[in-house]
Amino acid sequence: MGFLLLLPILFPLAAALALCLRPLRAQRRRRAFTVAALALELGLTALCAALAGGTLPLLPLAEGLCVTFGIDGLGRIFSLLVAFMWLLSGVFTQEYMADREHLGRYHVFLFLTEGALMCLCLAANYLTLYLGFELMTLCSLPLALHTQTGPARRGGYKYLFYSVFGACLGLLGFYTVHTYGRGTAFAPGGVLDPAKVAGHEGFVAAAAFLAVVGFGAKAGLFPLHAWLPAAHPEAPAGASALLSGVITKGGVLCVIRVVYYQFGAAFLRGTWVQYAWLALALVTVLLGSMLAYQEKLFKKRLAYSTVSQAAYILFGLALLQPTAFAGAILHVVVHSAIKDGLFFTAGAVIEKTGQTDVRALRGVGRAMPFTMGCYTVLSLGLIGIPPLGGFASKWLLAEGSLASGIPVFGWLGPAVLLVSALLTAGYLFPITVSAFLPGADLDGTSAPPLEPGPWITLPLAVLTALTVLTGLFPGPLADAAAAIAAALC
Amino acid sequence: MRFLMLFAVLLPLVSGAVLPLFRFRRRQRERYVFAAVCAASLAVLALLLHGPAGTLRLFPLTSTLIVALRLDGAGAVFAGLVAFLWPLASLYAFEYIKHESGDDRFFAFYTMSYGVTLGIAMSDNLLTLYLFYELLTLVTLPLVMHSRDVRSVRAGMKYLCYSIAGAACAFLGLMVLYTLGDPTLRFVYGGFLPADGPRRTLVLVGYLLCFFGFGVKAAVFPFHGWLPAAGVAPTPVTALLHAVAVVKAGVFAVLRVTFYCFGPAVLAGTWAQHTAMGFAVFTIVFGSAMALREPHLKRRLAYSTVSNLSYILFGITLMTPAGLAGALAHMLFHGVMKITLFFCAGAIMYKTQRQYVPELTGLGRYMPVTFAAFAVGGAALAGTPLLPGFLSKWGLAAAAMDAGGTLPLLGVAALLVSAFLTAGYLYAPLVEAFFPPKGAGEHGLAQAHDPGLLMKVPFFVLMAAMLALGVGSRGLLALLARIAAGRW
Amino acid sequence: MALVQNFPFITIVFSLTCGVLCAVLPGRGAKRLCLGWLALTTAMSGAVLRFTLTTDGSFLYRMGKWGAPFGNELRVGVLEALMATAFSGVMLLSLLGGMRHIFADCEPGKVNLYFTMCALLMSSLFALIYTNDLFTAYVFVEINTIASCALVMLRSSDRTLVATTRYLIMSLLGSGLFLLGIVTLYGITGELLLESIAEKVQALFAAGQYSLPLTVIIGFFSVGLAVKSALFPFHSWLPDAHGSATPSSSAILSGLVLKGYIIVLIKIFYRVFGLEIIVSEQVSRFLLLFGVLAMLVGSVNALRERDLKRLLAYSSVAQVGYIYVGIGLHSELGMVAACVQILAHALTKPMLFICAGGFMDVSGGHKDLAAITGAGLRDPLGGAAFSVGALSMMGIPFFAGFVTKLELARGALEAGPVTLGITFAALAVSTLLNALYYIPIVFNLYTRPRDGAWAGVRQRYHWEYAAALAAFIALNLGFGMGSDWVVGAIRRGLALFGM
Amino acid sequence: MPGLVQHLFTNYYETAAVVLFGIGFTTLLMHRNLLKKIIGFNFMDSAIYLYLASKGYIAGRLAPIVSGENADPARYINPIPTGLVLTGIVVSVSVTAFLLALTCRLYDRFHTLDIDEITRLARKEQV
Repeated sequence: MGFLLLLPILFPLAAALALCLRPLRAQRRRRAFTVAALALELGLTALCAALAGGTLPLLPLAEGLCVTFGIDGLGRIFSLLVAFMWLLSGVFTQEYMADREHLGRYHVFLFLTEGALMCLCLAANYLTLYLGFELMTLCSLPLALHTQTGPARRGGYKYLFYSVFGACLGLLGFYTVHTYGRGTAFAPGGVLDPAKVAGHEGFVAAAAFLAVVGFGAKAGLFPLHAWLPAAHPEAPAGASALLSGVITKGGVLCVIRVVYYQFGAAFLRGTWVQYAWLALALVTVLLGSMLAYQEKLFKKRLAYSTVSQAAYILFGLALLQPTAFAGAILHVVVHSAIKDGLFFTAGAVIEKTGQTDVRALRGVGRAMPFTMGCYTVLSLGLIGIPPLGGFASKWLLAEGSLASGIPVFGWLGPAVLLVSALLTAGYLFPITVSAFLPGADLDGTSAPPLEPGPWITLPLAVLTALTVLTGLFPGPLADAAAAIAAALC
Repeated sequence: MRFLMLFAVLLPLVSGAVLPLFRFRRRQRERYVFAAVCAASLAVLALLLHGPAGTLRLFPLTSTLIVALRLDGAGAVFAGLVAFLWPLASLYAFEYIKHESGDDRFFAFYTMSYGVTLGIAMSDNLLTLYLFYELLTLVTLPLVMHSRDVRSVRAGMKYLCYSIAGAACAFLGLMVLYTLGDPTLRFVYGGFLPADGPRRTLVLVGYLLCFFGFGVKAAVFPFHGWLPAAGVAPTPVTALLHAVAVVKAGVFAVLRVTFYCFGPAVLAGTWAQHTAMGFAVFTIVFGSAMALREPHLKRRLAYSTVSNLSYILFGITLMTPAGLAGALAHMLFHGVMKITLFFCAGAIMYKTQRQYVPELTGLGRYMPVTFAAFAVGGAALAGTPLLPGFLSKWGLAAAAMDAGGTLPLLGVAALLVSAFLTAGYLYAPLVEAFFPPKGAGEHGLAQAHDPGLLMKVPFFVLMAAMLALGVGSRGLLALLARIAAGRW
Repeated sequence: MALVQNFPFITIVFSLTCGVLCAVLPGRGAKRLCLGWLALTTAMSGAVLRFTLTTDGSFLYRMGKWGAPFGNELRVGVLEALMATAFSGVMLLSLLGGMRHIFADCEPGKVNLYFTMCALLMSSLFALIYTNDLFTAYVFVEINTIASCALVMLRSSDRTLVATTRYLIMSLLGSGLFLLGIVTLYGITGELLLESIAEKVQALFAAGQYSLPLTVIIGFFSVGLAVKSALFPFHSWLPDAHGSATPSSSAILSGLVLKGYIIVLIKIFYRVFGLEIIVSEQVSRFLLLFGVLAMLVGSVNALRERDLKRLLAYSSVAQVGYIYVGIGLHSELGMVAACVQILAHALTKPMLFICAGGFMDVSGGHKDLAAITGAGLRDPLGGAAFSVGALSMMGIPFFAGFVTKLELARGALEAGPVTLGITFAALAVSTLLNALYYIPIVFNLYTRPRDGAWAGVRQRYHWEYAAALAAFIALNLGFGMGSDWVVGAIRRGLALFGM
Repeated sequence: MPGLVQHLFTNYYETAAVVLFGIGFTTLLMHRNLLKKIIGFNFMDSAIYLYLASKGYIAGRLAPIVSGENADPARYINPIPTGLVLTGIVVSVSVTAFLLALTCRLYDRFHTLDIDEITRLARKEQV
């Protein structure tokens, strides 16, 4: 059933092509087409996840270079996540961007980016992964650039160059694995050939580190995080949600693939690479939180939050420990849902009130009770209040950290996570407070109701529900992740 | 079959030389030139399909030095590349050159340089190569100086100065080979110098003379200055000669000297190899960095060429078959990619008179085909998978990693840095064109549109070629690997 | 003694006679006589060359039947015959090519004197080539000087007057030093025949006697002949003289006269002192050094020159430098290179001067570079010949200049690292400089003048001009492609010198 | 030192020749006046002829024109140096004549005998 793998990848491309050839100018028709196509894509992905197996060598480019697709547990989780989030974002966009310019272009690249991400999720070797990564950058760039304002263009350039630079570092990892490994197909436990590596351990380790840093750039890993707060907030909210919520996870997936399926956890465990990585991740966690705390622009604050939260995931991965790995995977899903939701709310609020500064949001809760209600639930989830989504994942991360037995980082990690959680509360919760409890001096009685329509509230509700559900029943997902982790660590 | 080589070399040479005698009108001249170019290309095609044909001895200069033609694997790669691109560039030139004067002279030399380039590709020995190499300088000089204004004359003199100085140095290296090696200078895979011969220092100095001498045309670092300056030539010239024929001739000559004259056995591991490779590695980064800070589009592309040529030189100086295979691949692919980019730059200049990157703002919507080609070419050059640039860079990097050692690894680092910079200097114009700042003035854009059919056809062909090469060059790469191992 | 063996003597003596006859004939008659005689000498020298090649040896010809040690002798070997053939052929072609200018430039009624001087010059060149004793050498050096000065002067203008004066004074200095060298050598050895001197000098050298005087003598010869052959730094007279004379004169002076002196120098070095002494006296170092400097200085000056003929003259300074570098390499290969360059330059430079004359015809008599713009289009044959000459000067394969470069580099590769480095660097730089001033000229020749000047002017070809240029082109290409034969002949000739 | 002086006086021909040559050579080189140059040139040549003539004569030998029973070359003086001197004189006379003729014409044209001045004038005229 190998060809099934191609469906989720090619279908969005076909949709994009169709939109290119026949731009749907009428809002209704475009809306129907987009939602139907994204839903169908979700269905195809589910079909693929359920039925497909094995690998599909598609394009042999050269000796030892073949574009190959395949699916495993990790691929299933990520591809479903992507398709699902895309559908929600697509729905959200229909109302949010109803009267913006260049909508046709936006949709074309929305589909293209989905295809690229699917390619990334279903990659079965390093080449395909790299291909997906590059395509993801190039296709999502127009989304980030969409508004074409000065800050958006600056952010877009930053995004482009950081991503390309990261990709170059990733490419070095590719060259290294190709030279010192038994091929570059993904295999749990890595493919390095000890006989070839012997004598070049230092170089290979350095290449692995650089690859982690490079792909980590996409997930906002310090020191290549600066693009994220510049680019994400400037995109339309639907795109920011995807950039922050999903595309950063593309970087995470690359890191997982490279570390666990190429270099191998065993090769890196206990080396300076692991420690440096841990250190970078923890620094990013703290840095992101603190920057978010002092940031006044709503969407930018969320972007810094993404820096911090994605670093949680990278921290979990860096521990090279099964429990932490499971926690990381769980956090991938949870953070995706929450950050998407948060950006949706931010988009809705900014769209309706025109305010971008968090200090201007006093009393918004009265005008948009449902939206801000969702916001409250989502931020509680991100802080990690049980029984919401963030709690379980952070718990697993902390547990794994303590169990890993890594000196210093083993206990420093949970401490940092705790501090960061407090900071998260510090930068998310005041918004809720001032939104619902603006204080006596604000006359909120005359505020007109600004609640957005169903195209916005529905995805928001779904995401909030998902946050609650993952918090209540983390079991299946955590078990699946643990099963994957067992083979890797 | 052997005489077909002579035919392919002589036909463009002669038909170019006699072109001014006919006093053609424009249409007639176009037909004439295109017929000559296509006939030569078909001859090359026939030769390629037929495979290696023996040596065709033309004139003996002395009892040992003989001007002779032979097509072997490496030559076939170069000849094939040139034969593919020349007809396309001619089509492009027909339209482009309409608004410049002196068409007869232009097309005469344009056609002649085709023959000379094929001569370089089909040289049987170093003397023949040297002869055609010198001729190439002479027949391309009028093309560089085509517009006759102060800038182009100065650029032409610069070009002449660099090229002749380079050829003079290369000649001295040739003499070292002549004296210490085989006085026939006939190319033999693996070289014809004894590995443990006398006067090693002289041999190595001779190699460096050849490397830098021929390297002048390949724009290796201290001798790159002429290439950006030569961008004042009409775009078909810049595109074809300064992205493909001339510069690749330099690279090809270095290849011949390294692998077919001195031989890796003599050079590998010596300070000469390290020096050559060091300069190549430096040029890779240097060229890209210069391209990034150059606002003039054609000069930016020229600096990009500087960088990319050194990719090839780097592959050659690795002195392993894998490195050579990578170099050959990049030679082919870079030719296709860079000519596309230059054609785009030319089309923009032709239609809008805009030459600087910041001036491209918003043009993407008005010239979609041009910028689509630019996008594909740019992505390919930046090394996006599924496009050809990725494959050749991969081949080079893999060869370097296999070779190991500090300098090759530095080279890999340089490749990566350069890839990053490439993305920087090629994507930036695209962003400018497609995503202009909001509210940017669009005056003067309304009449900008894609060029005519003659210029569009090359765009489509080249885009298709890039996509095809990107995904379907497995057989080609295997063939190049065979050639690089000396088995063709 | 075969009839052929008398030819060298006949060419010398009858050239003199021919000169005398020309003086009494009217212009046209003198021209016919001179040209006819030159054709005949070319054929005769060719016959001698054939003879020496087939017998593979050299022979002596005693003038006046006096035996050694008193007599005046001619010595004829492959090299001498080759040079004689080439020189008389080039002389013939140079005269043919510039014939129209000769008749235009000379004062009416004095044209026959021009041919007189040519005949005398030819006679002296033959003598310098064939001579086997210093006495003959001296006599004909002087004849050569006077004849060539007269050739410059016969184009009557102020400029040529001044140029001739300077030329003559420099030449006199040179011949004075040369004569001093002869005399001092005679004072030590008491001999004038080359072989006899050589024997004595070898003995003295072996015994370690008179080493300082010998060095001084070598210095006299070198400097004296260097002045006359315009080696840097004694070249200042040359651009004036060659630049202002009529094209044929410039061609002959640049192509042949300079070389005549160098041949004498080679003879003295080889046949009197022998390479060993020359090497041990470090003379070759100086020659190499000044040769290299000449290559560079000549070219740099040419690069700055805007007058075509003066530019060509400066180029001659550079080309003479090549010859001295070849000699300075002090090896057989170096000497071969020097001889090759003598021939190659003799075939190339006269052609360029004749072309310059042709360009002046179609550019209103002007010879500065700006004025000759487009001259190649108005005079296609001249343009073609000039292009061939320029390519040859750059050393492109197929052309004569390439052979020089090839042989010179081969010679250099046998030398020590320092010499090798200097020679290689000089070769590279000089090639570049040559290209830098010749290629723009060629380019200029084929550029249509912007102001439409000389539109409609075409060269009115006379068979003499056309034939001369065609022959020059053919010879240049022939030399470039058939260099094996020439180099082989030179090598055999040098072997006969007693290498 | 006394030995050197003695040498100089013994070979008085040679000494005189060297002194004369020096005078002539410097005059030819240093003076700008054409006439003085010509005189210097004649000095120089004369010095050489003097030297050569003194060298060419071997005391006690026969002149080569004497023929008869003493035909052994070893008893003759080599006639070539003498011939050389004679030729040289002829040459120098003709060259002097040539130079004088040139000088006349230059003087007619430029009204000066200073060679540098003449060169300057000629160049100026050209421009």
